[in-house]
Amino acid sequence: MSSDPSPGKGTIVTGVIGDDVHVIGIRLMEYALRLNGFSVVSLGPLAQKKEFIDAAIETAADALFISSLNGHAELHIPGLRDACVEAGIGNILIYAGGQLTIRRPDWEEVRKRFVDELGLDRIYPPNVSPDEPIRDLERDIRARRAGKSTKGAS
Amino acid sequence: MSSDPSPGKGTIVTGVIGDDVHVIGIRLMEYALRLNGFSVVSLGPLAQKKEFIDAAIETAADALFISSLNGHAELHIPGLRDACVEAGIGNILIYAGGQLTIRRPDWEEVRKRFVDELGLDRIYPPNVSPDEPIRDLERDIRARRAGKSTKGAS
Amino acid sequence: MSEISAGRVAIPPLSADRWDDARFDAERAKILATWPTGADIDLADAAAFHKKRAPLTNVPRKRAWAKETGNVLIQPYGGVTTLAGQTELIRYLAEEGGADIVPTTIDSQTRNLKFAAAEEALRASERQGAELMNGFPIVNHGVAKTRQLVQAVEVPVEMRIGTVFPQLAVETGFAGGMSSVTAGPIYYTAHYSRDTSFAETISNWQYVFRLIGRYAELGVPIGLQIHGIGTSTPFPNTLLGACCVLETLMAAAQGARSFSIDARLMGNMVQDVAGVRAIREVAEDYVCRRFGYHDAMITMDRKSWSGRYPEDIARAYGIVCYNAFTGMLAGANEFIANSVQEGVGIPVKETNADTLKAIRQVVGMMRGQQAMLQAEPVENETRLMKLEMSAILDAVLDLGKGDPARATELGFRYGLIDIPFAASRQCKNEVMVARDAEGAVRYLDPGKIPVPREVLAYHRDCLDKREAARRRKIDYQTIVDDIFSISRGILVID
Amino acid sequence: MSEISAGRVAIPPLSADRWDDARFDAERAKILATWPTGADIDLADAAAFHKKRAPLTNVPRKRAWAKETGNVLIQPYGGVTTLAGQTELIRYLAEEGGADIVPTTIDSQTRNLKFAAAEEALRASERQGAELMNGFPIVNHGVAKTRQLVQAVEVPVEMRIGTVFPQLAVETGFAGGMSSVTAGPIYYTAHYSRDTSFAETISNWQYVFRLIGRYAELGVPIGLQIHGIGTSTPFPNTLLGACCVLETLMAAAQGARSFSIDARLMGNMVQDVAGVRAIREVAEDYVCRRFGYHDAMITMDRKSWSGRYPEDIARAYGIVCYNAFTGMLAGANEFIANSVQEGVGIPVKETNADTLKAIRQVVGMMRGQQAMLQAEPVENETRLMKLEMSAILDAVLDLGKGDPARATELGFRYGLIDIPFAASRQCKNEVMVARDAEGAVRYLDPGKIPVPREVLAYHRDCLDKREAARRRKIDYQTIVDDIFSISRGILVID
Ligand code: B12
Ligand code: B12
Repeated sequence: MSSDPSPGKGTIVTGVIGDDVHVIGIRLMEYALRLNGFSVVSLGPLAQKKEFIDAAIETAADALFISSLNGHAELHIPGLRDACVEAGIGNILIYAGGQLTIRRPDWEEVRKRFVDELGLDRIYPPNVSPDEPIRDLERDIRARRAGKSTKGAS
Repeated sequence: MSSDPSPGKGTIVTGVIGDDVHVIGIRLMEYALRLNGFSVVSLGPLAQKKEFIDAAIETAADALFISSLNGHAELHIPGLRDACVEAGIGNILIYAGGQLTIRRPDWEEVRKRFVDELGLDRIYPPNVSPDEPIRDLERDIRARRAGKSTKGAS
Repeated sequence: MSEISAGRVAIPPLSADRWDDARFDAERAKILATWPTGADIDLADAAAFHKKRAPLTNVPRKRAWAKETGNVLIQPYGGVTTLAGQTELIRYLAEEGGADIVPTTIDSQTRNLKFAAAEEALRASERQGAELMNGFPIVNHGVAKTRQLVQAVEVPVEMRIGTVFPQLAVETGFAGGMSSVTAGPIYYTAHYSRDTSFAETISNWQYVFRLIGRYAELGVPIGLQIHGIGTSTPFPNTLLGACCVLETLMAAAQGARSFSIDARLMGNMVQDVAGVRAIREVAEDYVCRRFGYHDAMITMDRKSWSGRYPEDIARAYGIVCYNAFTGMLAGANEFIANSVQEGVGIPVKETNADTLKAIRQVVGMMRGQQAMLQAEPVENETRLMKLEMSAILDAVLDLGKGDPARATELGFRYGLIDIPFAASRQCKNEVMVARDAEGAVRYLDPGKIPVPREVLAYHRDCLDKREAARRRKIDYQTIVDDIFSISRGILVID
Repeated sequence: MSEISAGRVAIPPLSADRWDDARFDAERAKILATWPTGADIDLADAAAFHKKRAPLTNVPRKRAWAKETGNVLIQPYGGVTTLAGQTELIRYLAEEGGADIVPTTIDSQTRNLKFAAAEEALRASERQGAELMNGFPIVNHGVAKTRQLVQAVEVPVEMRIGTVFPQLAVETGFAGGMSSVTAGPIYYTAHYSRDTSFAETISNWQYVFRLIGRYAELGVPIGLQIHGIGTSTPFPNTLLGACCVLETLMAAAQGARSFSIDARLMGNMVQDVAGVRAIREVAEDYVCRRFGYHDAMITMDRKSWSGRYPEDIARAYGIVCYNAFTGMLAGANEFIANSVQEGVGIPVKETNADTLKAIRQVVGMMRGQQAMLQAEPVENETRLMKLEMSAILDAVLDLGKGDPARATELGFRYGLIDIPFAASRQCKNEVMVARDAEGAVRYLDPGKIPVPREVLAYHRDCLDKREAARRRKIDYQTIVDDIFSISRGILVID
């Protein structure tokens, strides 16, 4: 677990969840986050729910960036929001990206499942370039700090 | 127009009908017919209805082998059976092969059109090997000579 | 006499000499009168129409541009009956398929001058909303509709017509804004006619070549794609090459100057690569030097296998990509692309466009890679790679005292073996690599890997060449680009 | 400590030495007890099961057969959750796709020893009739069901599992009749784990290698596909090669003898071809000679690009076919085939099978063509082709007194130019051609074409070689075969 100093723009805990080792995409994402002035706490592959939450509490993080490519997001992401609530960081931003399903159901269905039902803030399809989530993140953190909720977008 | 001597097994007029120049398939078919003891009267590509009929009368042919690949069979085959009837050889066997349609509708539809409606005896899909029509031909000629009609099969 | 001879005209004694204007004009009057739409054809007006359009909507200019810049062009086949259908088709091929030049294949009734029958089939198609013919009956559509078609896309249109009677169709095409046509007399006599003599076909095509000369005089370059000869069965490409030279010479004599010359895939790599190279050299020698057409522009297009295709589309992808591969090895300038539905029937536009994408992927991966044709680079690379592997193995086995398990653990611990982007914390992750200008992977920073000095120097040299070529350092963004480059279709994105 | 470490066992000091039986047996008892299905695993019974099956359902035997006969094998990827689903998948891949070896990819819960979670997901899949996991949870299925799976096809099954904890899954696979597994410790530590040490992974995989040794002692050969190392981004194949040697040495020490060694496509032809050749030579040198495993069988498999793929299937065909060409050029023995839906998600079986067909087409066209790697054959063929074209052109231009139009007409009239299977009566049709043993087109009978003596002698020689090789004259049936060969997927059908 490696962390950067400046928490000015925001601190983000990144990792690949569950039994997943696809690490390349999140490495590029981390690089882009740092380049944009964020502080990154990187868990790497095979990161468990508890590791995300512990790291977030320890670093007072603004957001979790969860990556999942291997098709098992459905086996590892349910319960994450509740666990955050239980741990007292229920309001933390949670973004997910990579390839959240096996095969490719309609994106709106995927969004419904992960955002509406499982309580994530935003999710992204596989071919997203890092700029888009970073723009959203800046906006969301600003809104949070100004006291507004953002859930449900993207 | 080149013709072979021995009419014993039967005499077949071959050609590619209408505005079509695809000659390779019918050349292989002719070769196989000769190999199997038939006498072949070859018209080659761009052969018109009248050429088929004239050649058939002149050589007292048992069958016409009409090839069409370029997708224009529908523009050239209608009326062929009637023209044969008019010319007094209404009973001649007519086989067609190659690629009788543009694109690939259901084969049963194609058969209905060319056999049931247009009065051909037999038609074959593009990937047919020469053996199959030759076997049918031997049977049909035998039946004809024995006085039976065969129309509608294959 | 068969019906298809209806349009024949008397033939003066055979010669390649340039037609005099009187002969051409007299002939022209007869040709334009063979079908009512001929009356709408006016040369001056046509030239003006061509000149109004953007330079790269012109086939010869596009081919010249590609040759200069090292771009490889891709052109599909395609022709349907109605204007609406053909417009939709070429737009789709250009926009979705990324075709560099779009085709308009003419139907075989038109090729055989059966304009009345074509008219009937065209009207029936329009009535039924179906495409009943095997191509676009351009004479029946006429000039105005052809211009509508041509203006629907921003890429140039080449007319594709295998016939011994090309005159009126080609007049309509050129007046309608098409700027190239497939030729010529040898191929079309041999494979698209039965009784027509060479003398007659040559005369009919000399008309077309002279028409191109007229356009040239008016400042409009018009191209030819030269077929030579060739069955759709295995045959020697030398016969095709020899006939291409003859056709090109006959066309040049009348004033044509832009030639895209065919070479065809037969299947044997050595022969197919040699074919493109040999035909190019012989054509340039005879046309530009021996016959003195110094200003003739010759490019080579590779036609795919033109015999029977499998009905299976997946297997057809194999053929199509194999053609792209050997064509690229040979340095072809353009691909004329049979679709992967060639063995099935006239392709649907989606599949036709997909075929172009597969070819584009191979072209993108091979652009700039020509070294394969020489044995030396492969031998050299093999030698360097063996040298490097032995150096790494000897170093780590040494560290592990000959035990490969200990060698592994210690090798990674000290970074003698290392890899970028590992998931594991057991890897140092100090090594950095990047592609060189030809896409070969080179060490940017070997970290602690004991890469022999000679190998490292060679790698550095290759990377320097890339940096010099693009005038930009290789940085993290370059590494990211190199990760995505294959999925984006170009091995080195610079 | 994270949940995935649950299955860890104590690790003796690291060494490549062969485990003694006591260590293996003690370890084995612990492994088999980690999940209930382990109780069904019995070595003697497993060996008997393997021996009852046909020889070519065994991976090492199939690879040896292919190497001897010059056949190139093709293996897809593929694993779904349920027995019914996986059975349908491998049957389809074997029967429709023509796969030579079929895969069973294991899911990532199993790879990380989360058998309880896997059980839940498996049961949910069976209940819902859906395939919810990213592979086949083999431990939960157990031996009996794995045997049902393996018996569903007549081709061998290779287990594909990227993990640092392979023991129980591999035990189940081998007892269930699978006869090869993808390995090993270096690759899987680097890319499939985060905190696991090399020492631990090596020990876990030594267990597998020793298990293979045990099977060997019982007369059952079991194979390994060796990955070495490599990210899924561009990296030097030399690193992969060096690590393959280390993994192979570690496996050989425990008694394994059949190795299919990876080389991966990076995109640059020279480097990719050199890669396969260099790795083969270095591996043979170290494994068979320096370390003395003379009886080890080494074959090379080419893995396709393993980084990001385009989502566009047509473009992915381009990558897949490009991999097949360069692999064939390099002399690969086997292709491990990412599907053209790699960039989309786990492929549907139809598309997976289609991918194999495209590769098979390229393999079929290139079989026996290796000459491309040397410059000389291409140079020679180019020279002969130029010679021939000049001879034809000079002869006909002479006949036509320098006029290309007259040259054309007279050339064909006298048969100095001629072509087989012309539609036109203007062509003499006296020339006959056939493919030689490598598929190059040669004159069987030049008719009256003035082919230079040197060229003709060379052609005759090439054809003689084909006749000698197949011990049969080239006749009309051969010409017919040569016409259909490409559409049937093999350039020379003999
Ligand atoms: C490389 C690769 C591997 C490598 C991974 C190496 C490593 N340690 O990283 C290896 C070989 C180890 C591997 C293994 C497996 N893989 Co894999 N793999 C791939 C592959 C080819 C490319 C992935 C990649 O690196 N992409 C490039 C990166 C840069 O893109 P990215 O990850 O999408 O990230 C971008 C964005 O998505 C975004 N992003 C990513 N995460 C996040 C998170 C947030 C919050 C945000 C905002 C954005 C974001 O940022 C990046 C910016 O560009 C894909 C197929 C493909 N896509 O082409 C399959 C694929 C992902 N793998 C797959 C599978 C099934 C597996 C295996 C189970 C079995 C197998 N096939 O071998 C194992 C699983 C092992 C495990 N325990 O997880 C499947 C997943 C199926 C599905 N979801 O439907 C795929 C799609 C292949 C397929 N078609 O079957 N794989
Ligand atoms: C070679 C070829 C050509 C050559 C023909 C050379 C020549 N003179 O013979 C050339 C280049 C000239 C050509 C031109 C055209 N072609 Co073309 N051509 C082909 C191609 C690639 C192969 C045909 C072939 O030779 N097959 C091999 C032979 C041995 O097989 P076969 O003909 O099917 O014959 C076998 C059986 O069918 C059977 N058989 C054949 N006839 C008969 C008759 C009877 C009675 C029986 C019992 C059996 C039988 O015997 C053979 C035994 O094995 C096909 C696509 C494909 N199939 O792969 C397109 C194809 C036939 N052509 C097509 C078209 C449209 C054209 C053109 C209009 C335009 C163009 N694309 O250039 C022009 C038409 C010119 C004209 N006026 O007709 C289309 C037809 C579309 C459709 N029907 O839906 C096809 C399918 C290509 C495509 N996918 O678009 N073509």
